[in-house]
Amino acid sequence: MSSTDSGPGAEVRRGLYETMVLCRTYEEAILREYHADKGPGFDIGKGLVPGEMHLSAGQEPVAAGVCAHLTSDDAVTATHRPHHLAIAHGMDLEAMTAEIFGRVDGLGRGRGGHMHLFDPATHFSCSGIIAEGYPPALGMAFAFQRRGTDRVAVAVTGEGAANQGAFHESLNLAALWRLPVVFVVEDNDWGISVPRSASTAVPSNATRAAAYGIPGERVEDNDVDAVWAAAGRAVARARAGDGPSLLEVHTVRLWGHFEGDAQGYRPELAELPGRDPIPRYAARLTDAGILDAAAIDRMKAAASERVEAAVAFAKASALPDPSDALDFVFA
Amino acid sequence: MSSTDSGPGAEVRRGLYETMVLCRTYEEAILREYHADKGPGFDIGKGLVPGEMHLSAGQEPVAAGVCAHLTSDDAVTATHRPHHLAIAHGMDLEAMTAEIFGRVDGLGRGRGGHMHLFDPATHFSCSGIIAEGYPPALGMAFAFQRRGTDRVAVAVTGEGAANQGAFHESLNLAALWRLPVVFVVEDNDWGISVPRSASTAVPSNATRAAAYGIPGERVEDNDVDAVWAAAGRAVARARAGDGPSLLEVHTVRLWGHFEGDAQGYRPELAELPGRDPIPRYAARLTDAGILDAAAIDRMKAAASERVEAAVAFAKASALPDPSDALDFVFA
Amino acid sequence: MTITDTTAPQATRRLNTSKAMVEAIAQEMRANPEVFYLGEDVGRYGGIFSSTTGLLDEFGPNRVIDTPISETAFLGLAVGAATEGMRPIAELMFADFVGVCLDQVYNHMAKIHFESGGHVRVPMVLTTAVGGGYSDGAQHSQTLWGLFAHLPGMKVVVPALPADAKGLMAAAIRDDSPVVYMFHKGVMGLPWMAKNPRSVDVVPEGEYVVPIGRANVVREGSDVSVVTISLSVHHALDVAEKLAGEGVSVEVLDLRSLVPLDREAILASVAKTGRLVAVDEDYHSFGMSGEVVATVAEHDPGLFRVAPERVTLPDVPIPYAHSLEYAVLPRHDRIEAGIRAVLR
Amino acid sequence: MTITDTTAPQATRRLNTSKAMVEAIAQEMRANPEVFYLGEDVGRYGGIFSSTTGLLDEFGPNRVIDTPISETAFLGLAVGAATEGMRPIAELMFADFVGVCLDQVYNHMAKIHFESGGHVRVPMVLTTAVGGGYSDGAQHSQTLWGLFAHLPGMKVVVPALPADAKGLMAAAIRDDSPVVYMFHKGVMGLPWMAKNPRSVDVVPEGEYVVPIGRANVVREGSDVSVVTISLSVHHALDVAEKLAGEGVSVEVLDLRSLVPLDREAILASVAKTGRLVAVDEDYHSFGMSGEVVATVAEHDPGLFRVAPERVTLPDVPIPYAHSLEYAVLPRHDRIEAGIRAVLR
Ligand SMILES: Cc1ncc(C[n+]2csc(CCOP(=O)(O)OP(=O)(O)O)c2C)c(N)n1
Ligand SMILES: Cc1ncc(C[n+]2csc(CCOP(=O)(O)OP(=O)(O)O)c2C)c(N)n1
Ligand SMILES: [Mg+2]
Ligand SMILES: [Mg+2]
Repeated sequence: MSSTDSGPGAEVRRGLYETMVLCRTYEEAILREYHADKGPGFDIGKGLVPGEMHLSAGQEPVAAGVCAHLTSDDAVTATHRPHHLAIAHGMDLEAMTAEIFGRVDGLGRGRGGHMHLFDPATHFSCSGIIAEGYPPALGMAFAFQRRGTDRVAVAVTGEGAANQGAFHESLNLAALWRLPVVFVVEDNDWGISVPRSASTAVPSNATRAAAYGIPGERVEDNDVDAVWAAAGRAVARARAGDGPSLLEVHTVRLWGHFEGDAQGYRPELAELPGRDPIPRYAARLTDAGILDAAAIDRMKAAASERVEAAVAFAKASALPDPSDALDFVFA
Repeated sequence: MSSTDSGPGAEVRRGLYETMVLCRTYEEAILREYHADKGPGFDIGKGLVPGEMHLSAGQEPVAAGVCAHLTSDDAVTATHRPHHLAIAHGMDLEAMTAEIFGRVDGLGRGRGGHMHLFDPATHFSCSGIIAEGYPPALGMAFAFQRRGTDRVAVAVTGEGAANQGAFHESLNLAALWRLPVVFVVEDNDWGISVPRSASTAVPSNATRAAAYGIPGERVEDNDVDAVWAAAGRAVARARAGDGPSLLEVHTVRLWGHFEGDAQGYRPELAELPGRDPIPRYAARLTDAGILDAAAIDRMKAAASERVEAAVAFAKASALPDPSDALDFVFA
Repeated sequence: MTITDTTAPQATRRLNTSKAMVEAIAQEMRANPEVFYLGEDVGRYGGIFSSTTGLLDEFGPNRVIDTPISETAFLGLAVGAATEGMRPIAELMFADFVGVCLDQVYNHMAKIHFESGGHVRVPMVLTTAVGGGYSDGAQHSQTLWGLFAHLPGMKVVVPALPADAKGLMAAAIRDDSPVVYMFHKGVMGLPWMAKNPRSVDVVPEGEYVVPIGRANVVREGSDVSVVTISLSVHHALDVAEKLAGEGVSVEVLDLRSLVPLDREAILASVAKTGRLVAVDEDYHSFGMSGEVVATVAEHDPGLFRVAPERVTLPDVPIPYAHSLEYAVLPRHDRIEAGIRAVLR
Repeated sequence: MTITDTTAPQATRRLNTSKAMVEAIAQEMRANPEVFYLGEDVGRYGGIFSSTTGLLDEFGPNRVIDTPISETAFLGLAVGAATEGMRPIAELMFADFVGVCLDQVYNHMAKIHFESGGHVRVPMVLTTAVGGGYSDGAQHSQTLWGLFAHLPGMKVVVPALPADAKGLMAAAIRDDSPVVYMFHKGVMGLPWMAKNPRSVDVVPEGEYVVPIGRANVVREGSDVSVVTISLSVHHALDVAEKLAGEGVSVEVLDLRSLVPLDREAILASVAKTGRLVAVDEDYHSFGMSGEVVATVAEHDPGLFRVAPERVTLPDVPIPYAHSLEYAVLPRHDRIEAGIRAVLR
C-alpha cells in the first residue's frame, strides 16, 4: 500500500499521539485507583479494583499503530494486558471501566474483570490464558470471510506467548485457509520475570512467519509510525483476501508485569523512563511542527476528562447483587 | 561428518536393507495375524490382535536410516505407527509381539498394545496422541545431557503432527536448551484422509527449523541412503552438544492409515507398488554389486524366521489374568 | 421420549445411530446456512465413526471442512465463529484427545458467555466419540464425560439410542449455549464393530427435537433403578430383559444428558424402587456415579432401602488386552451382579 | 498428623505454608541430585506464589529452571526425564492452565507406568496453585482437583496446613508414582494476600514425611463431620471454634489427598457423628463433594442420621466482582449454614 509505505501523514500522526495519550492516561488512573485502597500493606484482594492488574504503559505504540487501521466492524482479540488495545479499538470507556471495577454496568456486568473484556460493539475480546486468544480470532476472521466482507481480525499476544502451541497452530491454520487475520506480537522483552533470551530460540518472531509461508515483519524501537506502516500493509493484505501476516513490535513494559511486582529480576529498570514512547513521540511531532506544547496539554486534559468521567461512571454503578451470582451460565 | 557426507558404505547399505526387510516382514506377519480372525465381515474388536492397527509398510527407510546411528542407550519416541522404528532400534521382537498380542510376556504385560510399546532396554516409547511423543523426548535428552553423556533422543512424528502445538513447543525448548534431540518427521503425504496440502501451509517442514534457529533438512524420494546421511549429521550434531535438528523424510504409506481403511480418499493407490522402497533399494544394491538375488532371499528367509518365532512366542504366551486388571496403576 | 415437532413422525423407518445423528445435522444445515461442520477426516472420509457420512457430498467443502491436526486452533476457530453468530459443529475425533485442547473448551467455549455477563453467545456443538470395548487401549477408549460435566458452562449430552441421537443433535445445534455431544462408538451401529441390535431403531423422519436435560425411563420397573447413560443403557436393557424372566422388575433410566442433570428423574425412580445401581463407563471416582448416588443421599438417604451400588470403570487406565478390558468395563455381567447385590 | 521421621521434630519453630513447602523441596534436593524444579518464574522470581523462594540461590540455574511458556513441552520434558530416572518437580503456575497441557498430564504422566505393565516409572511431582477469593476471575481462581482426581494414575495431594505442606511434599518427591501437589494460594501465607492465621504454624525441622493417602482429624467432634480439604479446612476450623461456643461439637476431617482417598476416615467420622457436611471449593457436580457423600451412602446409607449437605462452588464460572465471588465460594457463612442445616 503506497499510503502506508510513505508513512503516516500529519493528521494520522496527531491521531496516533492522541490515542497513545488516552491509553496512558487510562492506565495512570487505573494504577491510582488500584493502589488507592490495597493497604495497609498490599492485599491483592482488597479495594475497588481487586485482583491481578496488568497495565500496558509503554506498549501504546502497538495499540495505536495497529488499531488506526481498523473500524469497529473489525475484531481484536487481546491478552491479560488488554486495556491499550481495547481503548485504541474504540471500546466504550464507561462500560470498560465499570467492568474493571466489577459493577453491573460493566461490559460483563462485573462477571469478567480486567482480563475478560468482551464487547460485541467493537468485536473485542480477551483471555487470560497465554496465546489462547489467537484461535478465536481465526473464527471471527472465518465468519468475516464466509460472509464475503472485507473485515479483519487482529490477534495480539506477547513475545512469551509465541512459544505456546496455540501460536503455531493458529498461524498454520490461518495461512492454510488464507484467513483475514493480522497476528501481532508485542515483544516487551519479558514474560513476567523471564527474558526473551530465556524463552525464545530466535531473536525475532518475525522469522517464524516463514514456517507458514506468510509475511513476517518486526518493528524495532517501539516506533509508532513504523507500526502504523507495517500494520497498514498487513491489514490491507488481509482485507484484500491475501491472508494473514505476522507483525512483531519491539516495545517496552514500563511498569511491573502486574501491579505489586517489585521487578527484582529486571536489570534495566533505571533506563526505563528514557524508553517511554510517549514523550519521545511528542518531541518528534513537535520537531516536525505537527504538535506544540499547547496542543499536547489540550490532548492530555481531554484524555483526563474522558478517563475520569469513566472512572466516576464506574464508581457510581451498582455492585452486582449476590443473589444473581448464578446467572448467565447458559444463554 | 565426512563419513556420512560421503554416503553409506557397502556394509552399512547391506545393513540398511536387512533392517528394512525385517521391518516389512514383521508388518506382513502382523497384517496376516490381524486379519486372520476378524470375520465374518470385519469386527475390529475381534481376533488375536484386536483394536486399531497402524502399519508402517513403505516407511522403512526412515527407521533404518535414522536408527543405524543409534545404540540401545539412545532413546526413540514414536507414534501410533511405531513398529518399524521399534524394530530398527533393536527392540526385542518377542516381547514386542507378545505386547501386540496382549499377552503377559509382552513389554507391557498386555496393558499397552501396539500404540504403547515401552522398552526400558532400548529407551523406546510411543504414544497414540499426535505429536505428544515429542515432549517426553526432551526429557530423555535432558537427562542424557545432565548426566554428561553423549546419548541422544530421537523423536518421530508424521507430517500431520507437525501442525500440532506440541511440535512447536518442543522444537523451541530443545533449541533453547541445546538438547541432544533429533526431530524426525515422516511425511507420508497423508494424515489419515487429509493430504499434506490440506494440513500444512508450507511444502516442507524443514522450513520450520528456521523458526527455532536449528538445522532443517528434507530428504526426498524415500531414499534410505540420503536418510542415513542426513540423520548421521543430525545425530552427530546432537552428540557433540550442538543441539537439536529437524529432519523430514518424504516417505510413503503403502497401506491404509489403519487396517480396515478402504482409502477411498486416495487417488494414487494404483501407483503405490512402484513407490515401494524395498524392491527399489534391492535393485540399486544389486546394480552396485552389494547384494545378489541369493543374498536377498537369505535375508528375507532369516527375517521370516525371526518374525515367525516372535509370533509363535506371542501366541504361546498366556493371556493376562482378569483378576490382575487393577495392577500397575501406582509404582 | 419427548417429541416436540409438529409433523407426526413416521413410526416405521429404522436407522442406525450414526445415520440418525447425520440426518439431524443435514436437516439443520439445510435449514440454516450458518451451520457448518469441521474436524479431522469429516470430509471425504465421512468421520472415523461415521459422524458425517454423506455431508460433504451434499454441502461441499465450504461447510464440511477437514482440518489439520490442530485441535486448539480449530476448536478455537469454532468458538470465535460462534461469537460472531455462526453455528459451528466441531468434531474432536476421540474425547481422549481433549488434553491437547481443553483450554479452548472449558476456559473459552464454556466461560465466555458468563464472563461477558450474557452479552456474548457461543452457540456451538462439540461432537466427540467416546468409549471402549474394542481393545483400543488407554488413550483411545475413555468416555471422560465426568470431566466435561464437572466444568461449568457447557451442556453435555450423551445419546444412547438412535432417535435420541437425532433429536438431541437437533436440539444441540439450535441451542444458544455450547453443547458437548458425546457419541459412544458402540452405539453408532458401525459395520466394523461388534453388532449391537439396539443401535438400529425407529427414528422419526422430518424435524425432530429432543429437549436437552430430560432423562428418559427407557424401561419401567419397580424393584431396582439402573441409572446410566450411553452404551450402558443398551447393556442395562439387555440385563433387565434377562432378569424379567426371573421375575425381577428393573427400571432403566437413561439420563441422556449430564448437564443439565435430571435430578428429579433420578429421585422419582429411586423413590419408587428404593434400590439404585449407578452404571458408568467413566472412571469410578469423582464422576457421574458418585453424583448420581449423592443426588439421592442429599435429598433423602431414607430413599435407599439398601445401600446403592456403583458399577463403573475402576480407577485404572483402560487396558489393551481383551481379557483385562472386559474385566474393567461395566458390561452385562457386572451390571447383573450389581443389580443382584441390591436385591438382597 | 503422622510423623514418620526418626529425628524428633522441634515443636517450636513456626513457618508459613510456602516456606514449609520450600523447605521440603530444598531438603530433598540436597539429599538427591536427581531432583530438579522447573516451571515459569520459579528462578529469580521464586514462584509467583512463593513456591520456590530461595531455591535458585542455593541450587543454581541448572536445578531450578525457568521455562518458556510452553507447558506441554516442559511437563512432557519432566515426564521423559522421570522415565530416565530423574525426579523432576514441574510447576504449572495456576491449575486453571492445565487445559493447555492436560494431555501430558493424564495420557502420559499418569498412564505410562500402567501401559508399560509396571516396567517404567514416572517419579515426578506436578505442583500447581489453586483457588480463588481475591477476584482473579474465571480463569485464575479454579481449584479443579476434582478433574485431576477423576483421572487415574496420579496421586493428588492438597495440603491445608504448614506442616502437611512440608511432609506431603517430601513424600511426593520420594514417591515412585506421579504426584500432583496442589497448593491453595490462600493457605500459603503470602504477604500480599488476606492474612490467614492458620497459614503459619509449627513445622518440624529436619526430615519430615507425611504419608500420602491418610486423612487427618484436625479437630475432633461428635455432632457433625465436616469433610473437606485445602483452604476450606481453615474456614471449617474457624466455624467449628465459633460453634463450640454454642455447644456444637464439630469434627473437621482434612482429607489431605484425594487420590488415594481415605474412605475409611470418612466412614469412621460419619459413623460417629451421623451428620456430614462435605465442603469443597471445586465445582459442585461430578467432583469431590459427590464422591464423599457417595462413599458413605454406598457403604451404609443408615449412617446418615439426616441428609448430608454439600457446601461447594456452584456450577458456575467464578465471577470477578467481590460480591459475586464471595457469594459462590464456600466460606465461613455458607459452611456454618451447612452445619446448621444438618443439625436439625
Ligand atoms: C497458559 C498460560 N501459562 C502461563 C500463564 C501465566 N502468565 C500470565 S502472563 C505471563 C507472561 C506473558 O508474557 P508475554 O506473552 O510476553 O506477555 P506480557 O505479559 O509481556 O505482555 C504468564 C507466564 C498464563 N496466563 N497462561
Ligand atoms: C491429538 C490427536 N488428534 C488426532 C488424533 C487421531 N489421529 C491418529 S493418527 C492421525 C493422523 C496422523 O497423521 P500423521 O501425523 O501424518 O502420521 P501418519 O498416520 O501419517 O503416520 C490422526 C489425526 C490423535 N491420535 N491425536
Ligand atoms: Mg512479554
Ligand atoms: Mg502422515
